[in-house]
Amino acid sequence: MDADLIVQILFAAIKTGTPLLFIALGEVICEKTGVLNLGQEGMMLMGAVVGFLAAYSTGNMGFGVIAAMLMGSIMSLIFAVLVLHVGANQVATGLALTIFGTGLSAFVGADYVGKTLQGFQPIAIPVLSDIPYLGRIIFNHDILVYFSFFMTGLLIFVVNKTRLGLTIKAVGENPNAANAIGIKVLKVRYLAVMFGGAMAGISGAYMSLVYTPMWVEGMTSGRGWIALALVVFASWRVGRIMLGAYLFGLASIMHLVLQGLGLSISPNLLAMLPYVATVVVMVIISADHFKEKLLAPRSLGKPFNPRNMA
Amino acid sequence: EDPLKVGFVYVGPVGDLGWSYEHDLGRKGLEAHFGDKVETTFVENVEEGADSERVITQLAKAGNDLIFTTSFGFMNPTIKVAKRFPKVTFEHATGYKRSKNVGTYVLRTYEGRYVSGVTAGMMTKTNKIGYIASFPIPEVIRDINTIYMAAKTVNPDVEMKIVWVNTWYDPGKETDAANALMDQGVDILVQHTDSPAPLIAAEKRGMRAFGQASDMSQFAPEAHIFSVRDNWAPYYISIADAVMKGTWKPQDYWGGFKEEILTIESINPNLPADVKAKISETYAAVKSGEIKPFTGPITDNKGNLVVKAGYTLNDVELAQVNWYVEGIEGEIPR
Amino acid sequence: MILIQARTEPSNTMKFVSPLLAVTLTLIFGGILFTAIGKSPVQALQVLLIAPLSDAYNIGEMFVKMGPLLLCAVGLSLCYRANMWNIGAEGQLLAGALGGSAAALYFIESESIFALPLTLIAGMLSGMICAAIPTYLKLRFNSNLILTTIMFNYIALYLLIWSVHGPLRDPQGYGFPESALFADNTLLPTLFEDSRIHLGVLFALIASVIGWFILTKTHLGFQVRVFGADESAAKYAGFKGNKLGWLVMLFAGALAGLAGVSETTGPIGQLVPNVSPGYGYSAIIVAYLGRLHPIGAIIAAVFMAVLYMGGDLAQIEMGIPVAVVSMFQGVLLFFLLACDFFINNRLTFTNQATN
Amino acid sequence: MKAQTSVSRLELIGLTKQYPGCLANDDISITLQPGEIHALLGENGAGKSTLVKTIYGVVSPDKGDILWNGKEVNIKSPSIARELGIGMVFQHFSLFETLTVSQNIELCLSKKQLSQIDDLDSRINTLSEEYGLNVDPTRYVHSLSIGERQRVEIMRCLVQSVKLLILDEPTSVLTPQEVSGLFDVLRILSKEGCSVLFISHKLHEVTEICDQATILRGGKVVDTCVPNDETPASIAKMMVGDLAEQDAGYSKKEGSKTLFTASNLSLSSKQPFGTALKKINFDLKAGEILGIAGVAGNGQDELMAILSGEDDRNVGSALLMNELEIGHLHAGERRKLGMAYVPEERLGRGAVPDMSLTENTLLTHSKGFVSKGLVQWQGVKDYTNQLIEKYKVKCHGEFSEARSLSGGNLQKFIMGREIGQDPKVLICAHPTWGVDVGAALAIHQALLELRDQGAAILLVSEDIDELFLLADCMAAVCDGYLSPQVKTEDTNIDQIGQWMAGTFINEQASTTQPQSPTKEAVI
Ligand SMILES: Nc1ncnc2c1ncn2[C@@H]1O[C@H](COP(=O)(O)OP(=O)(O)OP(=O)(O)O)[C@@H](O)[C@H]1O
Ligand SMILES: Nc1ncnc2c1ncn2[C@@H]1O[C@H](COP(=O)(O)OP(=O)(O)OP(=O)(O)O)[C@@H](O)[C@H]1O
Ligand SMILES: [Mg+2]
Ligand SMILES: [Mg+2]
Repeated sequence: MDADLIVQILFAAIKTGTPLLFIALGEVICEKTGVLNLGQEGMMLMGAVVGFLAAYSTGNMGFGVIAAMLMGSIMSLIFAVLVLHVGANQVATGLALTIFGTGLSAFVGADYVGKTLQGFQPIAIPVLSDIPYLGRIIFNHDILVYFSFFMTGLLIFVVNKTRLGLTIKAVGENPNAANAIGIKVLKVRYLAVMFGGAMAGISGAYMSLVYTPMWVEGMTSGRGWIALALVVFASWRVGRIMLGAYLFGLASIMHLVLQGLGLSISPNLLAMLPYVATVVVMVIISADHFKEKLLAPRSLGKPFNPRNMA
Repeated sequence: EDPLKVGFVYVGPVGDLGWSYEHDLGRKGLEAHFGDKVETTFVENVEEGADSERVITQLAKAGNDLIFTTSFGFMNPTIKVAKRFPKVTFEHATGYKRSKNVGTYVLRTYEGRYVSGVTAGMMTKTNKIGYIASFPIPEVIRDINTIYMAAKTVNPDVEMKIVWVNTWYDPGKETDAANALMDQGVDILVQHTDSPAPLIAAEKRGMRAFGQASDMSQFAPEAHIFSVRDNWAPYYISIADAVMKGTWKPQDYWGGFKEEILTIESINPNLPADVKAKISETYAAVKSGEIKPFTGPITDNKGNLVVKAGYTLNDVELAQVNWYVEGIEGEIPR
Repeated sequence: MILIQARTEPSNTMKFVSPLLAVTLTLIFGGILFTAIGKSPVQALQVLLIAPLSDAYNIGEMFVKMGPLLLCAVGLSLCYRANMWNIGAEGQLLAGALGGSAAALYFIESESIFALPLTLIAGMLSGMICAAIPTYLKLRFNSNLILTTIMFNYIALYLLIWSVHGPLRDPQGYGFPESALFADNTLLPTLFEDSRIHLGVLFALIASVIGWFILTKTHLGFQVRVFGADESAAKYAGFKGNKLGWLVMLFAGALAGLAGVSETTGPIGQLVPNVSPGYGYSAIIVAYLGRLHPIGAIIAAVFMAVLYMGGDLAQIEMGIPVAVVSMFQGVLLFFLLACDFFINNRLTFTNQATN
Repeated sequence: MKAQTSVSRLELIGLTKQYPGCLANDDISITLQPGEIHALLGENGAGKSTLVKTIYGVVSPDKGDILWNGKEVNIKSPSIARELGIGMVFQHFSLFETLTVSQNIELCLSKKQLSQIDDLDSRINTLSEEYGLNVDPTRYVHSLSIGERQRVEIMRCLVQSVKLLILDEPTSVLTPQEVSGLFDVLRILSKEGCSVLFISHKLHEVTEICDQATILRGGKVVDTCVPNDETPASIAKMMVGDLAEQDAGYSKKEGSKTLFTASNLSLSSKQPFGTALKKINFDLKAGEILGIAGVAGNGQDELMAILSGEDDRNVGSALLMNELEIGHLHAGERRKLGMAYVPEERLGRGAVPDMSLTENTLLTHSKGFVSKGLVQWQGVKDYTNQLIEKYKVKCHGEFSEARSLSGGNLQKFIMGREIGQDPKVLICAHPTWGVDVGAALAIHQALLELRDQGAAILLVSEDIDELFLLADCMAAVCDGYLSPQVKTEDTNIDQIGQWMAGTFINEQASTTQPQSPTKEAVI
């Protein structure tokens, strides 16, 4: 493998990892407040179709992205009302959201199958993109990739350095105590869930506006699930999510690259690699019992009802 | 008189823009042709496991006289259901099992590949053609061989790079595969998967690719060379006609350019004139039977003579190709 | 003024009324939805919800569809009761299908009466192995079970695909990815003439009764529940968490494996790449709709089976696109989940507003 | 008594709160003057916590008004309460274990308050020194013992300048020194004009520090008094009616046979900030109560966990029960040998919150109710009803979920359940923490009865008075070391107090190999 090829591969790994990064960033905030939303796939599909639809009918890509984020939040709002106010089970509601979103997106998008868009074009960042190797890997992407960099940075800052971050952690760890000291637990959770929805929406838009600029049914192909695993893999740490997303992106194109290079292992066995690798890495990083316990939001998946407590 | 009721079973969603989409266009063609004389029903997204048998049965129970099952995985369920509904006619795509009331039909996809292969051989500057392969079944292997042999006739230096993606349909993964191939110097892509994603990826990087199964020219005005389209309507019309007339017989139908169920669509006007000329010429030669790609001598890449000199593989043998032709590197994966 | 009040104890009446309320709401929603796309709402609802149970054949098919869902859901219910977040029923089912099929192909020429039992056992063992690895990783290395079980779903899937393309492929099958058809003595007998209801369906019903018995009648089941409800209390009481964890996971793995092998030796009759249309994932919904109760799971599994079949029938009989059907299914689930609210809460109507 | 000022700090008028199935507060009216230290007394479940949570805005009342400095206020949330200047220390803590002490405190401060403090950590350190609270702002709360956590809760209120401090049983796990330290703090605050609402079951504390007292029973105000004019006994009478006999001085016993021995028990801590146990030796004799005194966080938790077997590390022959090595047995097996255990946390360890009392009975008491692996539920139910009756546990019935009981009632239930197993060895942590006088008396008598039946009892408590009352012999822990064991009659509060401060360690160290009290691994 020459340097050029390696640069290309790493560049592609970032692109492949970006949709995963978007959803996982949203989901990690959501989970940090103690809400597990398994409806990622449904929200992502809705983001993809609405993003495409909006961009196609207005001709404005930015509008598409915003519409996708809005749509994602609206979808997540259904989930939030059911889970937070009505106290429905989070796992089942999330799965129902996925079923619903899959259907709705196909329904909404039926007339747009076969339409195409220009898609976002890459923007080389002046100066930075001239850095040898690194410039081509990192600073030669489209605007949504840069946005994902920005969001990662922003979230690292918010989670670790701000009071909002503390509040999020507090709500996820012990909603009863948070309520007792006056944090509006439900409000925090609503916002977190809707943020998760917006990120899933933008991730869908990335698929339908950038990755493969078109709408086809079920085009997200299970990426929502991988992103959920990614959050666990990253032990709820934002920085690690970015790393994990790119690693997973790398792993999932590696088997294609290796085939192109003439490696003759069964592609089925090669395709298994990212999953095996994830398990192995997970085992290694979670061996420290104590640390892991501190990281997982304790109230994850458990309902909180302010009426029942106090 | 009652209309002929025709049922279709699709493996994917009709919105997949590929395999199921084209079958559904075929269904619409059938309706357009016969008008009130037929009534069609379809079931999309049917899983190939235990569900398909039920869906086929329910179609039969619902009074359909003719049922098309359009994926290989429906083969055994079709045979099983057909046994219980001897009055219903079944047509199964891409399979090899027939019975009193089950016929099979399949495309000579390799005819389209031959034209693609010759074009690719002429167009490639890097002498590397990339093939995005779905599953290692005879049809795909046969088509890989065809592309290579055809390209070789016009360009002796040509090389094939093959990437197996294990899916018929996953736009994201197809994009990844296309990019992985282009990263390694491929400048012409051939795909055996159903979404336009590889074309779009090629368009973005200024490379070339072919449309698969349906006319995909709108996705990549620059990159698109031409599309090889599956055009099922003529076949569906002829079968429905036979059933109406009572002349239907189970057969192993192979259709290609001649029958016009495989067509070449939207040849890109920006191609060089000599290439355009070569495309029509090759197309005509394949259509007329002048060129038969699997005519010996053919040696596989392990050095065995697999087709004797002067011999042309028949349909049964074509359905069993499980070797790479000499010059393709690597092994057929498992 | 409507006030929401928590009930002192969950209402038993509401446990029955709530699903009815949900169905009513869904009917209203369905009416609007189907009218909007120009289909007769009455007919659509009839096809979606009643037709699947309308004749002997359909009822039989409903049971065939219910079997694997129920087998997986019973195991999952126990796991979730014990706080073992097993999302891996799908992988365990596929592993069961793979292992069972390998055995069935091994016995393809055998006349032995043990061929079928051994095939089933092979399937269950494979499911258990697929469950055991994540369990071991969790209990020994503390890795997150949700993550590892999801990963093993993919690993099992690719192993299965690899096998049907490779070692288990039918040598006479023209290279297509399918195994040979199994011999008759490794096929699960059907229970009724002219129907596909097979022994696996019976296994599912038996499994849910066993699950119920373990959970409510035995001390072991009690320990499982304590362990799930409050791990430190379980430790305090001296229950062995690891033992309980292993137990529920292996139980779930065995049941999911049995579901897999029952599919291949039952309605399918051979190993194919698409053994499962996502039964393992749907079973999660079934488990929750059944309130993590093995008997509740029976009702929930029947319900889900009806919904799936109704979806196909709606396409066949009314040409309703599958997209609309899954929208409808999603909304029905939303309503079902929402109406549980009234089990623990009630609305009271008062005249004056409170501060 | 303070002089009556014109405007009272806080006035509650007719507060009423109905919980499903229970009227927790019934038309309660109380007035607090600036600088007044006001005690809120009542048996378990009387509605004290509910009332103070209402004031703090956690619970919204069904009826009634609150006047703050003479003006009617609507305290909808704790942040509003804090803005007014109300601070509260909760009975069940409201701390976040995965955050540090200073982060926990920061969360309780409004943006305005926060902006007035430039360095929160140093502020905490200063206050910590000033009030002798010994709180390290950088530590994670999960690494703190219960007593330390309580101090963090108090610190939370001190950091914001409060005008009304509500303390829901703040002293239950503090040492005598810490309690007097706290009282000093309260007195200073009171002088500065801050009012204090103080809930405690320790009546001598109430008589010592409070200016006024209100007594609740069944959600109603039944009496008010000036504690200075009363004795603990007379207040107790007001609280529980005439039924209350006082804890008399009980007779001390000397045990016969040694039932349980710890010899040279050393163990590293599992938690980064836990305390390692160092060469612990003691004997438990049949018919004797050994009391272990100590300030919270000196290794009590670790000791209890290893004795009960919850800490599943094998300590081999360091633990003997009835001359049988039990160091390798897990908790369940030890129970089968006749050990019972009352843990510090009653909810979430001693009892499963979401399960019924019946199920919670079966949690540790399965003998006779499980045969061939099957549970005889009817038997468990009947037995639970007996327990409820015998220990006067206030609840709707055996089907009540453990979470619905007040802390004291749950404690009675757990004590009853463990004692009901006729244990040979009972290990018991803080048996009357937060339990009202009447209940405490019942628990004390049950413990003594068990002793007299020949059980060996290990009593770990931070309440020295209780230890002197109950224990036949005593020891103290400090930094993971255990002092020598003495007969209660041969010692006094002074000596135990010094041992709690660790004076015995050097003596021991000079006889054995000196070992620095670090948290190094021993196993
Ligand atoms: N969230 C709740 N739901 C239902 N009942 C409750 C709730 N919280 C408290 N109660 C009930 O209200 C009554 C008063 O409880 P509260 O906690 O105020 O008692 P307390 O006086 O603080 O008792 P203790 O001294 O044991 O702490 C009890 O009977 C309790 O069971
Ligand atoms: N006779 C008994 N007396 C007291 N507690 C018992 C008794 N029998 C069982 N238990 C309690 O029930 C729990 C589970 O009982 P079980 O007989 O299944 O024990 P186990 O520890 O799980 O199994 P084993 O010790 O045989 O490996 C024990 O841990 C113990 O707490
Ligand atoms: Mg209280
Ligand atoms: Mg302690």
